[in-house]
Amino acid sequence: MTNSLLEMRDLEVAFTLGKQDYPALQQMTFQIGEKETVGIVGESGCGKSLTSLSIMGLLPGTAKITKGEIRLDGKSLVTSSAQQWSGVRGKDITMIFQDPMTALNPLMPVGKQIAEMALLHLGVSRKEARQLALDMMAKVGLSRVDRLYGDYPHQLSGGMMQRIMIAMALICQPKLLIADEPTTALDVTIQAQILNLLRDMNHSTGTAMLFISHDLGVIREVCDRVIVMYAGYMVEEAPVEELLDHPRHPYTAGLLQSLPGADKRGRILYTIPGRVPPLTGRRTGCPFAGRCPSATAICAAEVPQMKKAGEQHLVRCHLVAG
Amino acid sequence: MRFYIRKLAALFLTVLLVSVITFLVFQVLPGDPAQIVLGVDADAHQLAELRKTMGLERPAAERYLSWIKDTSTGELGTSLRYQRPVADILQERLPVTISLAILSLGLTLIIGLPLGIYIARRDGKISALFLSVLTQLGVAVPSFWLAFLLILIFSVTFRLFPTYGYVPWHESPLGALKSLFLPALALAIPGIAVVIRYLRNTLLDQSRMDYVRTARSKGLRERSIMYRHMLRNSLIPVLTIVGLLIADTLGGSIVVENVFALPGLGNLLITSIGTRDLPLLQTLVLYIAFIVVCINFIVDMLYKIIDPRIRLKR
Amino acid sequence: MNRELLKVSGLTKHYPLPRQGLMEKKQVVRAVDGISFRIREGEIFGLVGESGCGKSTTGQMLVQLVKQTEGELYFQGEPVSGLSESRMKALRRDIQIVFQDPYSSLNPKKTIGWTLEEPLIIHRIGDKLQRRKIVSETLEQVGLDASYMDRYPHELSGGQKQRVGIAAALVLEPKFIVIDEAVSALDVSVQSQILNLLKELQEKRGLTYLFISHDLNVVEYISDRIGVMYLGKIVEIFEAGVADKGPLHPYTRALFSAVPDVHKRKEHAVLQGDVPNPIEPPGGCAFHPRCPAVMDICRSEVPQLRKVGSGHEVSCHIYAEGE
Amino acid sequence: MKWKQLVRNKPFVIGASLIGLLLMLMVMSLFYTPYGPNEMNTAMRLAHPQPSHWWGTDNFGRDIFSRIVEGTQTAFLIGVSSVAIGLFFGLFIGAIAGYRGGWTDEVLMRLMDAKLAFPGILLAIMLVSVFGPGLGNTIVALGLMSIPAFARIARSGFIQYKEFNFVKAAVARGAGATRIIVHHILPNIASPIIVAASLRFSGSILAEAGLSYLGLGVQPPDPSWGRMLSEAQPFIVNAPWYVLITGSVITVMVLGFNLLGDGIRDVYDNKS
Repeated sequence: MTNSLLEMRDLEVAFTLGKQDYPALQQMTFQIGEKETVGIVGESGCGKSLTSLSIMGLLPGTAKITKGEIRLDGKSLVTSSAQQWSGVRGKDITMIFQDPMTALNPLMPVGKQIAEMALLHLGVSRKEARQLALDMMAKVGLSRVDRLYGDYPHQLSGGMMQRIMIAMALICQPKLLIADEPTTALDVTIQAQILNLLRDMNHSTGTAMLFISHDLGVIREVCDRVIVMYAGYMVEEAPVEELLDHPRHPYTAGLLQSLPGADKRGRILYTIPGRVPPLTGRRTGCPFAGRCPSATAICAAEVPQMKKAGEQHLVRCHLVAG
Repeated sequence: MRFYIRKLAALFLTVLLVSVITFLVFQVLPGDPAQIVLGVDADAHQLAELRKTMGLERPAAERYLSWIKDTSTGELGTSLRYQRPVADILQERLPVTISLAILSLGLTLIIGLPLGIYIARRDGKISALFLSVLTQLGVAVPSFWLAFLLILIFSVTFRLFPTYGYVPWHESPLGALKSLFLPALALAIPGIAVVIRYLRNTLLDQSRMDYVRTARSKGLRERSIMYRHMLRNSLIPVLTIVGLLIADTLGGSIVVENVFALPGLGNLLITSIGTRDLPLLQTLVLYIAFIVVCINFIVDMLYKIIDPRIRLKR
Repeated sequence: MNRELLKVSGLTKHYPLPRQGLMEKKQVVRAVDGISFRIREGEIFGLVGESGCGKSTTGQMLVQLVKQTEGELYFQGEPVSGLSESRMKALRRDIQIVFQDPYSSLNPKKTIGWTLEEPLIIHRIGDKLQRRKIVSETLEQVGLDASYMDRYPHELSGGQKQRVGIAAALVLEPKFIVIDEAVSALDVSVQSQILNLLKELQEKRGLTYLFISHDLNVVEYISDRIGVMYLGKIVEIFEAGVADKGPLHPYTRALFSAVPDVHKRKEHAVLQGDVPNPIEPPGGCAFHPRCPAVMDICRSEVPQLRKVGSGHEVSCHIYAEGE
Repeated sequence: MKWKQLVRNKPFVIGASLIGLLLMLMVMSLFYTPYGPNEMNTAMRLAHPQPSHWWGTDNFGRDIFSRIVEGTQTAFLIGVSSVAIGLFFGLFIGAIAGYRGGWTDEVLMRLMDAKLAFPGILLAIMLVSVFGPGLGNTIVALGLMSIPAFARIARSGFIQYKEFNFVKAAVARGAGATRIIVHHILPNIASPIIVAASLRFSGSILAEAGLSYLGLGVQPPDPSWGRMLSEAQPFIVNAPWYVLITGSVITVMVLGFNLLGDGIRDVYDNKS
């Protein structure tokens, strides 16, 4: 295991609705090594985006970290003051988001918004910042960058906008790039271009990546290791081939079986019964107990611990022999 | 370039429509304008005489066209009561109303904008209810009653400002400013309340937008996010409100000028109703409406220039 | 079984752009540019393509929500345009649509029961009692119990709302349903439930679907034949799942190879560039600027859709000789 | 109507209670007022507020409380009538402009822009100067003034909801234009209309007060707070309560309706 760049230990994040605190993330423990691409996959409401926002210290609304630790290069992020945050955010860790069309200030030229990043963190002059931005725009595969520098967000296509976001995120050579469903809003052919670009950037600049997605195919395309999340818990973690070819957690297996595809034509798709419990409706025991075909008494009572189920393969399930 | 042509055409059309409405209300709807001027007990001879001087025998359309031709060439006819060219009367009165409007708009923006930003930034710390009632109170107060209150406090009790009357600028700028301050404040307070509410809500909406989240993820601090990114995006909706405020300010000045007996267009409007001075009334109404239309046009243009999404079609 | 239910010939939809200036020539967005295909009874015809290719507009033209600029539509052999008011209304019973976005496809101020009963009231079917029976039966068929009749849309999850959308389309017992991206907004576990439901209803009621989606895995799973659209034109129609008769058109092949496969990481040639602007489409074959196998003829001449096998048509100059 | 949320919304509750109070006073004034609104008591001129006259008397010795309570009738009448006229014509124009679109939309909207050129009071003054002051003409003038607000809401409502899938689905199922408007579009623009109605109600009251203050609005014997204020102005120094009380009653009523509108917008906006 390369020494860990980012380490999250037993993190818990809760929302306060009215008087009560509802835990949205529990027992989050994982590492990201230098140059490594770790994926987080899960359905909507499982907490994957919340995990990335807690690393960036951008928790929305009433959400706050109630327990646990996040360290970047050994430095704790949870206790950082606003002042310390601005040294980390945008410099050591950067983020790109799902919908590129609304992610930029519509009244400011795109090039200028990239240069703003360099001005803020690299302490360079305005002219140097502009040149750095132009170089970065070329590096992410944009053409006619001089003209593009002055264009406004509404004049660009989805694919071009996402490349601008990537240029902005990588201009200060961050240690970690968080990508929250970066290609979900894009068409298939454009998605392929952006996934290729992200993979190349990871290899060429050595920037570690935390890749969030609901699409298992995209995860396989981009990640080295992957974490499956369900209702605020990590339920399985393993190298991507190992996890997708030999899923050990009933939820992961269920997801893979219910994926439509040419290979399943004419056959009824497997479906996981029931629905994801809402934030306020999460009871004790294993979060998946209500929907798990092989649930037993202990599952409803106790939350299982993450246990080794193979080489670097962890599963949170009572039925899997530790 | 074609964008501006289209806009100018719309402006011209609106002005034309405004003149038609004004002409209809004063010349056509009342049936016999001469009857209106001389009142019920006027005898036939006087009526015939007046109809001739007002050229009422000609068909309405013809009268409208000649009225438009005269007005656009600056020939505004003569006032019945003052027996002086309307143009001169307007010339005297215009500076009062214009300076009142500018002063009150200035107050609105100078006080309203910073306060709106301050409140938005301290959102959550000030109780939303207190804020909502306060700003609604500002809008709910009738401007002329507000004028009374200001007179009671600042003129009667503290003797800081004159209770009424107007000192022309060329005589003494300070005097003019003192005589215009209370009326301008009375007009500005509802405007300030509107600007605060609107700017606060717009800023709160903007703070939930994706581009602000991106700015935060870039490591910008809240203060620079507010001033470098959010403010400009919020000014666009606020600008449209300023356009509406201008119309209300001019409307409000009609009443406030009467409370403080300021010799402006509004005051003239009321007296000319009393004296049934139709030609003056008709031109005065068109004049005020024209000012409002032009200002709205300017605000509309500003709004489009600031927002590249409209200026540069993909 | 496979009597022809629907025939589309030369269907076109051009949206006039507001004229910028007086001198400017009239600009037009060619959303759908002359497409022709047939759908057999009981078949699921998949329609795929990237955003802006015109698949949704096509779907809405088939349901006569959007009036076509040119071309004709035949339902059970009878032309659809030019029908009398009453005849058109009767036709609307047989052709229905299910929309993608579950949040705006149900009237928030009306109960589920009201929404499902409305089509019956419009077509004056049965009395109050009979209508409520039909509604509760239809709800059962889409896996919801009768208690949902008194609920409001905001009380339902995305998956449940989509089931109500399907029920609303079924209540008039249609023959043909346009399914416009009905599953793309749903999570995988909910998506598979809806796909199973659609397949089950299709077999039980002998329905015919036009299944519109940008998700190629879903389309390959559920469709019998697949039509691929690019910039307002159909570039290929082929039988789904028949191994050796796989797609031929360069765009179709690039599209299907670009889809990430959960079973194995594929090294694939990535299609460069962006979809061109529909206001000024490139000359000749609209795909030529991005096509890896571009030839000179492609830049000048527009290829025609030609049969290259049973149920397999392609619009590309490489296959022009009909080999 | 979502009464549960409304009752818990503070601005709505404050607004509703203010208006409830004034409504009670209005109903009471139809049957009983401590003194006749025009009953003069020359011995008690400009008396300060005291047990016999809660809010004091004016320069003719008339009881201010009775006159103000009588004035609530005019205020409510003005409010209701101007909203009714504005709503009826406004919705009609807005619906046609929004639903039909094309050049009808262009023409109607140009008409609304032209109306914008006349600031509220100016339009009322124009009509009153030609047709003479009085309750009837004031109502017509204020009604016309209220039309654009409703037209704009109806138009934007129609344009926006026309694109919603549930409207398209209804059309695809054979629903006619009237059914679409009545069942699908109107219920969904109900809350912005109610908010606009409450704002127009208070706007009209303010406008009437201004007009009557200028002597162009409601004429005697119809009671009017605006006119009372113009009568009270000369005594601002030696009888300040006369001006203060009358003005604050107008403010309270206008505030009440504005808060009502605020409450409804809060409850209905975050839902959509």
